[in-house]
Amino acid sequence: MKRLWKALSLPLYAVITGLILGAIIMAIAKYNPWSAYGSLLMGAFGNPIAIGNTVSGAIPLMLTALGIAVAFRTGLFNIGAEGQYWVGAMAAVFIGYNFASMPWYFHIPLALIAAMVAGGLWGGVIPGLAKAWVGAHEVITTMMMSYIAILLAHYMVEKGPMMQQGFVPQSPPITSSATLPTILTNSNLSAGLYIALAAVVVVHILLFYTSFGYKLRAVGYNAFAARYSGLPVALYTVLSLGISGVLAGLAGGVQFLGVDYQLTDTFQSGYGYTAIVVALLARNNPLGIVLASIFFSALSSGSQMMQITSGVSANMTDVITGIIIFFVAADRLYAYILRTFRKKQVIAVARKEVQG
Amino acid sequence: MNFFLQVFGNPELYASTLAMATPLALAALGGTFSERTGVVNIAMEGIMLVGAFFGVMIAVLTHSSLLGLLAGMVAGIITSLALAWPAIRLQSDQVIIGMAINVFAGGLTAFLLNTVYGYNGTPTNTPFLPTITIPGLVKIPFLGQVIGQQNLLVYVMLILVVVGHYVLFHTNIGLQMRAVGEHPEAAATVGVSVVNIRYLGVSIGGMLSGMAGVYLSLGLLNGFDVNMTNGRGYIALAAMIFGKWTPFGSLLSSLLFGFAIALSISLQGYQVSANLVGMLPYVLTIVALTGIIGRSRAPLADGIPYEPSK
Amino acid sequence: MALLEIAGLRKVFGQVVANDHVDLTVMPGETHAILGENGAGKSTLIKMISGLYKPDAGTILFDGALRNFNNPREAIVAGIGVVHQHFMLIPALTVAENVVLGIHGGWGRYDRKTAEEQVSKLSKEVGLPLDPTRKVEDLPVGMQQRVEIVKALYRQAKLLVLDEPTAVLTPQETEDLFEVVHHLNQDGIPVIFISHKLDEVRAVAHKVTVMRAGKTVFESPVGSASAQQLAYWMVGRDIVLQTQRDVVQSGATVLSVNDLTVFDDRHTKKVDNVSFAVKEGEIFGLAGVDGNGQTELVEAITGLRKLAHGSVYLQDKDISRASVAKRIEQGIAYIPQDRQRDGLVLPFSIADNLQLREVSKAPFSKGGWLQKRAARKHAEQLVEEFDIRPRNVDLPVGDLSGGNQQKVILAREMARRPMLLVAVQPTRGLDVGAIEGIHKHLLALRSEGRSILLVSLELDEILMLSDRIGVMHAGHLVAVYNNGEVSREELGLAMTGEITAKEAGA
Amino acid sequence: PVMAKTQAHKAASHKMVSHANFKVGLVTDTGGLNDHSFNHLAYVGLLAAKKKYGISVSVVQSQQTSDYVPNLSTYAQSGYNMVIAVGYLMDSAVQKVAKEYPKTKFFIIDDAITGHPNVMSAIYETQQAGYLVGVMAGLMNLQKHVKQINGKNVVGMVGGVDIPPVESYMAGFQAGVKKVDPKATVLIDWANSFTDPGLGKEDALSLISRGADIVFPVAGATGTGVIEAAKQKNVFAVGVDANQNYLAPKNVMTSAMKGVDVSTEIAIGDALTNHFKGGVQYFDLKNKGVGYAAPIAAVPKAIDAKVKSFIPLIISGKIKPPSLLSAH
Ligand SMILES: Nc1ncnc2c1ncn2[C@@H]1O[C@H](COP(=O)(O)OP(=O)(O)OP(=O)(O)O)[C@@H](O)[C@H]1O
Ligand SMILES: Nc1ncnc2c1ncn2[C@@H]1O[C@H](COP(=O)(O)OP(=O)(O)OP(=O)(O)O)[C@@H](O)[C@H]1O
Ligand SMILES: [Mg+2]
Ligand SMILES: [Mg+2]
Repeated sequence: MKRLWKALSLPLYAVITGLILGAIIMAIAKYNPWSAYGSLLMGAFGNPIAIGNTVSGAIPLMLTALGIAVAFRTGLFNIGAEGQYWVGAMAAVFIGYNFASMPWYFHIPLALIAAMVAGGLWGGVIPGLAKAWVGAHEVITTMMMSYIAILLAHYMVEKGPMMQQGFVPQSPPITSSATLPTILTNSNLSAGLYIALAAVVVVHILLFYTSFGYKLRAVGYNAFAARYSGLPVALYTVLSLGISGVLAGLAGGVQFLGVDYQLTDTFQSGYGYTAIVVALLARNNPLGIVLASIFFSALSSGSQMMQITSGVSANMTDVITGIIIFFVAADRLYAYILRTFRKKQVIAVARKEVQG
Repeated sequence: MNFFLQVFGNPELYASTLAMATPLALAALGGTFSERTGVVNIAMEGIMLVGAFFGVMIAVLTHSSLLGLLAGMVAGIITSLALAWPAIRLQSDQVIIGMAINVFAGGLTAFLLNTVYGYNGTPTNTPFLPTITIPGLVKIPFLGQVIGQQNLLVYVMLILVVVGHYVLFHTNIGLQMRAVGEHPEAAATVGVSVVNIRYLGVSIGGMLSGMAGVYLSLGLLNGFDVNMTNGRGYIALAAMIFGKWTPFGSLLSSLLFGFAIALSISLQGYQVSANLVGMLPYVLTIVALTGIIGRSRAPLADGIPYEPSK
Repeated sequence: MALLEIAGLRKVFGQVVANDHVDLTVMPGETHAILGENGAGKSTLIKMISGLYKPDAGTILFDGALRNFNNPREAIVAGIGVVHQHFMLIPALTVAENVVLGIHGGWGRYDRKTAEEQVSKLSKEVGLPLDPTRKVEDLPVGMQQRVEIVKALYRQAKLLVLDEPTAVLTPQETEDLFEVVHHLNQDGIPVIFISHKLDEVRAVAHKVTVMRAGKTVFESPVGSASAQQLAYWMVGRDIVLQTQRDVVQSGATVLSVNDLTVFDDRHTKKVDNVSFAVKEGEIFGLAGVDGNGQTELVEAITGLRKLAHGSVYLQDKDISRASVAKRIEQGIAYIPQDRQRDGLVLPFSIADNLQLREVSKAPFSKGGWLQKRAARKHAEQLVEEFDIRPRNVDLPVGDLSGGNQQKVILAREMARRPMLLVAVQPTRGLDVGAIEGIHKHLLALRSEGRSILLVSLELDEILMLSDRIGVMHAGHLVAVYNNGEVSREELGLAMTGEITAKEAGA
Repeated sequence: PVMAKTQAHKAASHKMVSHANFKVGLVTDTGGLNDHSFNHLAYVGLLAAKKKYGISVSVVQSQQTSDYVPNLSTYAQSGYNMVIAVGYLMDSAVQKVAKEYPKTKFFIIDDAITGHPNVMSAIYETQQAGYLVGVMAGLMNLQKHVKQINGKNVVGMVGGVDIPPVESYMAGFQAGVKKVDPKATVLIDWANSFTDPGLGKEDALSLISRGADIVFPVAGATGTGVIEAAKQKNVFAVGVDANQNYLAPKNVMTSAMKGVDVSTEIAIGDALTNHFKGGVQYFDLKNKGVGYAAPIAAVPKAIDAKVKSFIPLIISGKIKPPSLLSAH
């Protein structure tokens, strides 16, 4: 209980500080912070549908962040999850609108496996091998692969093989046999939630209860010692980036089978970047990722309601989000302030004693 | 053959390379200074945005693009202190702080744009940084068209790369910076102030990223737009790593990125999908990285918080 | 008048009282040794003298003034030069850059040429010649220490502090160092000399102070204290300074190295056509000055480095091309030289580190699943057996002192009852008590009929433990002796390349 | 629509009462209000309607595509009378939400939704506007004596992303140029981005270096960079969507216009007066839903007159500007 409180208290302080500072900025800009935050909360959790949408938005974040966390655990920075998400989405949608005659219990798994394989290959093979063989820095390779993925996605629906005949550049929608059922009527929340939660449990078990996970972590903490222990560090680099990509790809697959259904011509989910923050805030802990992704999703979904009812622009949520992330990372600030405060108190007491 | 001449014989290709490389090189050079002292800087994107915005705002207010430039650089320094302080004083995770700054800066500049100027954008009569013509140089046939006439900041960037190299490798302060980024405890035992050196490195980074932003808003363009950096801060990060944390390396890799983008522009209209041609810069980078450049080693203490003595 | 006078110094880290009532007086021109177990508080004391830590209580009187250093710079300016236990050098910079670093600040030009000339000149003057243009990361440790000393002298130190300076030196280098210390004393510069090694203290120091559990418990001129007495004060109990080695019949060949040639990362030939064999129940000691190919040889045997030519056999299996994992499986254990870099995953717990090399195998895993209970039980046993302190197996290894970290590695490698144990510098930086324990463990392993390849820079250790002794010089195995048939002097000559290719034994 | 317009006007002038309890919500796509394009224009139309009718308005900028459905639903659910969706990207979201909230009126821009009585969608025949400015560009390109014209007979276009609303403008422009100047070269560059003015500028500089002296950006914010390049190199540019002359008064010789603002205002007026009709509304030259801005003085009166002469031909169907680019 104490440990839980310790883990949670810091983000809580950070959130409170972020909200207070955000309120000050809003007040300066002549908005009413109370009503703004009220609507933010209502928009995120005000009714079952809002909760459903918030949780739904957390699903792709959760999966992508899990992937990023696995890479971080191996000492690798996968900054290209956004692209892996989109190749996963493309693969899932492609399978999803073909094979209409397949029963759902084959079709859905097939589409998701395709998404995972695509994401895994995209994130694992090129960046992983380049890192393992010639030491090419994964920050660059994953980022470049991400840009390529997004251009490829544009190509696919604009003039390429996945374009639906008709007025707008988009892919055909997936068939009903590939659709993940909605589990809360009138909301975006699909059965993808179960997949995401299962992935969290699987990754947690993988990392902390298997010898494979032990080795991944060993490689991440100390590659020299890993080599000394007979671990093929190069292979683990490829595998780690691969798993990272698999999860980001799965995020794309789940999102499109459960919420978006067809590729349209916007390829900026932002999940790949927000997920980095989610993973970092959760200290790469799978269970922490669940909470952190719900939190970020709530900020995002709540911000829409905040705009509608209070007129505060969504940019303001970015400002507040930035501040919150800042204060979570600057965790020692609170100790620092307390210390300075105590010192002053001690000095004050001492002075009194001297005088008295 | 004819096709090659048309594409590669066009001086605009190289002029454009230089123009596109300038913001990358400025930010990458700044990042180099920051990381050489041991503070990971992924906040270039956000700092560029802040610099770009305040550059325009002050230029409009003062009717002077040079004051705008100054303001952008100062804004860059101030923003970078939001990285430096927690990184140095509180031993915070520098990557998270960097991400926080990027999110914050994106939101703040968009918010300010709309609050100050409305949805119509910044005034169209914003003063901008002049394009400079180098008298003798511009007359030389091909070369002149490439570097004879460029924006002020393009030349400033080229000079700063040389100055940056000199500072880092041929001055006492540069020696201290490199030492602090490699082994802060060791530097501290010989009396180098790790804290001050890191503040200096990060501030130089902020100043140059701010300048990169001003180049976008007052040099290349003439006004501020939401998220106008379009990921250039991240590309600059890649250029810095690619350039092995050196000024000339940063310049060269920025030129490579710039060239690839310029090439993908001029290769269009040859019956290939623009999307596929657009992949060129990124494919080229991966090829170069795996084929030629290979391993690059970050300063040893890069990103590792330093706890001063107790 | 004393140059340095410390009285009642105290430093507390959280719960730990690292220094308490520490008194120390150092006179000009004398060498003052500080002896103490691992964790006695010696380094902490030094860090306070050098401005890295601030004392919680007590006074430091130096050069006639009361000092209250706020940072290392002030200590340097006052004239205190320190060579820290863990070197404070910047690997990526050159020797000259390391030496002059911090002397000049500001945007002025760093005059490379002048700096290099000055450093070269000074280093020759004090008898520690250095190439100022080399990068420190390319230098062997002995050389790095020279850089540290030259660095202190370049700053015109009035007092030189050496924290465990000989832990990384060869006997020759140690001799050279003593020479330098002598010269400094003659010039009036006192030296504080920290060590665990009684004989060294007796050889170089005029006075000795013993620390135990953060307190100074004993002070005397060196001449009037016996080794036994000093050891007693250090550890608080009697120590057997000589380890007993029983005779074991040696049998079949376990390791054979044939015509081995190995290159280092910079493609220079480091091991040149080396052949030898280690037999069952034998400790084969490999002596040599650091940097003469021992590291590369060991890496080739353990699988961390490709061999360019030749072969390595374990029993009758050719393992020349086998992976590290394969070699572990075949029964090679390895205590690496750099324990923190290669031997341990510092953020992992003691228990996790104790299964590092065999995590995929029973009892640590079954079908890919970690068996946490088994690992714990295993760890608790070893912690007890090898006296690893503290006894908490969930503690991250990074929180242990260097000596206890070394014990973790030793425990892990010994627990496997390996066919061959390759041990490089297994007692580096440890106190006498810990060394005694480790030596006992090595000998016990030998008694069980296992083989040990012992690489050490300490001749005493080699002489005390080995059945046969090989000497490496410049990549060649220049001599092999049966222990007992060779003198220290002879070994020393072989190590410096004076004696070549004298075959002794098989 | 023309009729609707007049009726709405009538209604408005009839009773000058405020319609404060008539609530209209605007949902932008992920481009946001700063897109210098249809999101912004729709907002302008919304504000105009607010001023004119005294209605209550609200706007929300979607951050992600998954925000579309919740945002549309939120307005519908909170009793908004009308919800405006900007951009074809919201097609399926609108269809879904419209079914759930049959009493709410929806208006979607740049899309063709049929079969929902409560959804009005607007299609703009932008190829017609493109054609007219193309004709003007083609004619100007032959004016060798004008300082900005280099006589190389080349014009260039910068497309944001290769999607139909962009392509139709460009196809019209291409056909218009060719109509009056068959020998002209029409260069095309794609920026692959609507949001990168820096890239747009380099795109345009590349076109200019290849001889283009009139550039036509159809690229959102990327296009502002194109105009910046024209200003710097002192060549002509043609604005898009709105009158963009203010960006470079000497160089933006005219603009192809798409009346997103006007049609938004009209649609609101229709809803207010119960003249709202489900189905597709076409906005074209005939109903002044598209057009071009008055050219600058550098464009000879004769040329403007010549351009004007094409308007009846297009309205009558004698000339049918293509909406797909042709390869040359
Ligand atoms: N930075 C620190 N934080 C907390 N405790 C410390 C720190 N440094 C030292 N200590 C404590 O002070 C004690 C003395 O440590 P110190 O490093 O001075 O020992 P030492 O005598 O130099 O040992 P060794 O011979 O192993 O070098 C340690 O046992 C430890 O408990
Ligand atoms: N940051 C720290 N926090 C807490 N304890 C510390 C810290 N740093 C060191 N210690 C403690 O200080 C003690 C000495 O650590 P140190 O690394 O100096 O050992 P060492 O001097 O290398 O020991 P050895 O002589 O055994 O090699 C250890 O017991 C360790 O637990
Ligand atoms: Mg010590
Ligand atoms: Mg020690």
